[in-house]
Amino acid sequence: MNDQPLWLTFIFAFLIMNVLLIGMAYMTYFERKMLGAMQDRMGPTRTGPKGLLQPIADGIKLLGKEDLIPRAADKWVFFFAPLIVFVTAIVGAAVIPFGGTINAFGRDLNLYITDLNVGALFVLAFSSIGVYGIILGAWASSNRYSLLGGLRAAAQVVSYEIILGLSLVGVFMLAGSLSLRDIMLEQQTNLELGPLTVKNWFILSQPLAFILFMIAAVAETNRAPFDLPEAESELVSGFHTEYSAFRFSFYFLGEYISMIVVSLFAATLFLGGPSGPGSSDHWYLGILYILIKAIVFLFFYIWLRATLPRFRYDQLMGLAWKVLLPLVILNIVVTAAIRLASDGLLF
Amino acid sequence: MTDDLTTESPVQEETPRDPWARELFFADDVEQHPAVRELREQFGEVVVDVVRFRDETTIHVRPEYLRQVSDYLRTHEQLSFKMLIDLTALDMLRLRTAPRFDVVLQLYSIKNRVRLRLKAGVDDGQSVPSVVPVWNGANWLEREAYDMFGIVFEGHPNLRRMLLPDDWDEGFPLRKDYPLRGWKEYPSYNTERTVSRTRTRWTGRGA
Amino acid sequence: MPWEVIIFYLIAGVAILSAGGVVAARNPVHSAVLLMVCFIQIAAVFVMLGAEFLAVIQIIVYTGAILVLLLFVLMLVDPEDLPEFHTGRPVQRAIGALLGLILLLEVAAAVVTRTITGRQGSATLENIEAVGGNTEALGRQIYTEHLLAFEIVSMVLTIGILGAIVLAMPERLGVSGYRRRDTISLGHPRGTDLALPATAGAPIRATAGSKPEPAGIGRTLVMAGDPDEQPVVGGGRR
Amino acid sequence: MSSTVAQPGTDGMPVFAEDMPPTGTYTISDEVAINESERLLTLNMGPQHPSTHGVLRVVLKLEGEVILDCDPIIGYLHRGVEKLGESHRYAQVVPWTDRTDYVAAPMNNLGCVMAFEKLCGVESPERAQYWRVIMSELSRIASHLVWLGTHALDIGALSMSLYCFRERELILDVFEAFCGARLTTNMMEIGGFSRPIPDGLIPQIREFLRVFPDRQKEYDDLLTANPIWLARTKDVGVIPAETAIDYSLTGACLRGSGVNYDIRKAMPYLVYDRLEFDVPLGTKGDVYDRYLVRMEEMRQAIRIITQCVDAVERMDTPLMAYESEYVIPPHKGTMTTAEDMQRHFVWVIKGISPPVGEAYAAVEHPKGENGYYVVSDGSSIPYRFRVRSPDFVNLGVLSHLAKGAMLADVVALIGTIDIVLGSVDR
Repeated sequence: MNDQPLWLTFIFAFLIMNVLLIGMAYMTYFERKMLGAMQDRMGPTRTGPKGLLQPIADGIKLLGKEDLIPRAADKWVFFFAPLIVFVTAIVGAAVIPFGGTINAFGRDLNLYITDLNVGALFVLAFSSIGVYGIILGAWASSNRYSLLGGLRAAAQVVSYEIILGLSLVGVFMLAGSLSLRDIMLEQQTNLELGPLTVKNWFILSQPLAFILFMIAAVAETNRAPFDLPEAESELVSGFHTEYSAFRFSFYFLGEYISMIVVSLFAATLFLGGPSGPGSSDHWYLGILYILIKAIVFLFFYIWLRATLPRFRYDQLMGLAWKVLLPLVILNIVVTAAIRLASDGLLF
Repeated sequence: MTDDLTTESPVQEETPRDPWARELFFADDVEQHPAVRELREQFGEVVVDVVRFRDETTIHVRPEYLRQVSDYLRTHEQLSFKMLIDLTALDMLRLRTAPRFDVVLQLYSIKNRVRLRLKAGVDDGQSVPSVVPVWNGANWLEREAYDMFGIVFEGHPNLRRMLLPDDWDEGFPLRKDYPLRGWKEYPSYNTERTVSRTRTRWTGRGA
Repeated sequence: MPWEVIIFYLIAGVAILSAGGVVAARNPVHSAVLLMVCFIQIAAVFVMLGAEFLAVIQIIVYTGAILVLLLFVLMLVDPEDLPEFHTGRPVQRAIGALLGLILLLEVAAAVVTRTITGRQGSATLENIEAVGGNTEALGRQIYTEHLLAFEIVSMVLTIGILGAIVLAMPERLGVSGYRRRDTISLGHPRGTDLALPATAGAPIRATAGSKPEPAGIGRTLVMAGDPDEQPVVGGGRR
Repeated sequence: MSSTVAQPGTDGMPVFAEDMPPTGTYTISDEVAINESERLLTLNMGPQHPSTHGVLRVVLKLEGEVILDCDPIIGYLHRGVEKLGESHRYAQVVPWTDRTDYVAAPMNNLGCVMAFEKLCGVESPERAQYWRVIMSELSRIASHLVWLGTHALDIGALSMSLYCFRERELILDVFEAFCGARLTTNMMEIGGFSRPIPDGLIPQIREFLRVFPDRQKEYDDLLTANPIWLARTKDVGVIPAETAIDYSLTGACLRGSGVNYDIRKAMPYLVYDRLEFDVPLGTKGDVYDRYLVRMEEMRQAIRIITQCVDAVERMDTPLMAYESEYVIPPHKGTMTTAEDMQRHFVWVIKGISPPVGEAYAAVEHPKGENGYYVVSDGSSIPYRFRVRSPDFVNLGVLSHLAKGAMLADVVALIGTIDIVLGSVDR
């Protein structure tokens, strides 16, 4: 870790933000193409070669639409709520490390925006603020479908945040740090398993935590089968029923960017981040690896959406509190015991 | 099912055959129909008329006894017309002088696998006892009959418009004196050209 | 003036303004939103003091959980049904102001005495650096010196949760169950008795000839070939 | 029970609207007033709502997510098919029935035509009956596919709807080859079929019969053992057998509860008594049972079609009962001989005049018993044309089922009753 001038960090942050926005646009394209492939149809084909310009056309269309505000809406909160979702989703990417410190252009560059010593918790904290955008937007719309969606979102996010946070405790114990960079570096060490030498990816030592994390992450980002706040068959569009034009697009952006950030986060925590063959020598390979890992997670999201029906509200809460919470606590206890035993402190 | 048929001892001596045999429901002589026989025995004067047409039996009953007759047919051990298939009405305006309407019930016996039609003539302004206490399924059907014909079913829990709007004030559309296009003059659309008749440049035809 | 001081005053100013707004806002949801802003400002102050862990915990616990639950309740409340806080009740307002003033004075007194005496606790910068950082120092303090207090607090919270469940349970089963039974449907013929949740149906027994075949998960379908086969006995009401 | 306060309308001769007394007054029973004082959330679901299958409107009273009261309101698609049927000649009425349940139009045609045939005393030839069975069973599969797709979509299984519509397309292709239309087929005629069967039709149907069972296995794989699907459907919307009979349910809603009533077996029409098939009956009566029953009905339909296609393949008997006076004369000579042309012309212009009487014919529609009750006064226009649509009657049980369920269950319940609003509102 080196201290680099602030302007370099700003440039890197600017780059990351733009990559995220473009990545989000093409995430929608990827999703539609993938869903199309899974459902025996083509997906977008008309706009540009193979429909590649479709996300841009969608964006322009959303900007050009009329911005409707319900008469009974609470105007300030209504304006303000989508921004919360959008901003908090993007801020989470600030602590994701895309690699270590590299030497390029004649100076030392950090491939991360900042290295907070509580980076993992930082991501969780901002995703928990993000739910305000949903709740407040739902309330401000003064629509009953929105209100029900907001209530569902509040209960769901509060419940699944616990699972999300606790499933990471095992990882923190093994890494001995809350900093994402330290966790990433820890996973680049080798693990000797008899004749086998593997990278110390935490998915190997924490498989249960990984599964729980993925379930909670899908719920936290309000995606199928946990997309109850916006369940279109019951609540029309849930919390964003009354939103249109670019206010709606902020929700849309926020949802997809938080998916990307969570995927990057999961790749960093459990799949070694940029680690992979040759990544220690070539930093660009590392970036490639972390992106591929994130895309695998994103594909998983889409796959779930194409396959599974939706949970009912009580089943969702039951799953969180009755199934996942005991499992996650079990995971913590077992990890702690093993950690203590390996340090010789237990017996 | 078959046990019932065999163990049942014959009630009437003069008919050696089983009185509940399925053929009797389709017999040419409609008086042999078990439901007709039982109703005549039980209710006497209530049965106004019995008609048989195209293998279908229709029993006309007096309207004030409609609920009792229905309940009897439903709870009868052997007849067991447990299902109300359909309830509707007929406006007999052009076919007879009085009464104006017929309430028509299509019943079905799961046990005997036969249908039966019950009819009760009502005049306009007269009400019929609702059969909702007998079959819950009659709820919506009676509401529809009220909506379409204006027949009031006495004792219906929720008699209001069903298919037509709640504030419909033009009467009852399935009555024979109701014209096909309704009483009111509605603005007719697409009769006047809203676009000028100038030929368009592209097609050469009038717009 | 150094940048840090400017930023601090900015954050502190916003925090105080939003805290004032919490009290002044007429709509409870607006109050909650301003409280959220205030919490985030306080978290930012923590970050400036080098206590990142506290800042993040402040956000996760207070902003992300407690305030969300508060909002959850507020959203369901019609603002017009709330008691009016802004008018009347001069005694209460006076007492409230007095209590607030006393609290403020207490905090001021603590700060002032600490500044005058110049005494410092054990959590100096050097000590924290020696342990390895704020987070580690906090962890060590909690899990070694104050372990008993920590455990007692967690027990109290657990009891609180249990108490909440116990308080909520009878409501759920008793009153709302009673209510559910008592409502009458517009579309429902005879209301109360049939509005009860459907109980087990008529006994279904397969008569001879039909073939119950396993279908789905834990279910069988009776494949009836004969129309006279009637697995269901009874039917109708009463 | 509160007494009714609704007033009957005026009688006699035409009166204009302003003279009419106010009708349609609400009969709100006293108990309903409770709901006003309760602090409940009233949610108006529909008529524009993604999962009310058209324009059904359901007014829900919610306490949190639990439904305390449910009031289905229909009529947004009411086109007065019964009134229209009373103002057209017999042969002209048949196309109106397409527009009632438009996802299984051949079945509606069949019921209507059977009622007319019963009234006239016409019987269609054997070969036509076989073809009618084939077409009605195909439309049963098509209807169940639409049901499965939309029901699964309501519960959140996104891909199912696309898979189901993919297979439905094959059936619609068969319809198109058979009669030229895909949705509003107007397929059946009084007395049989007047047009010849196209050459390639039987291979096309055989291809469908070959493909479909494998495709149905895919649906099974996606849903039948899916834990979320089970959680959403098992023990939801339980209808005990007694309640099902009490509410006059028919079709899969009745058979899912275990009552053995299938018109094809109970009162066989067409050639169903010669065909071998089973009627699946559920044991619990919940949403999952009805799902299983309908899935099994599709398999049985495949079985029936296979038998019929085998039987009809070598058959070369006529398709139309031309000997009857109620049947449209053959097209064959209309272009060449004056006599044939006149006969055809007169039949088309004058229509048929069945004997005075009434007839009720019902078919086992995919959604239940689709009955047609026709009264003739001897003229060429039906005196009364009553459509007993199955989903209208089945929908009556919704408010009973929805009580105490959760909001998400309502869409499952609407889906499991299997409604098409064109048929509910008529």
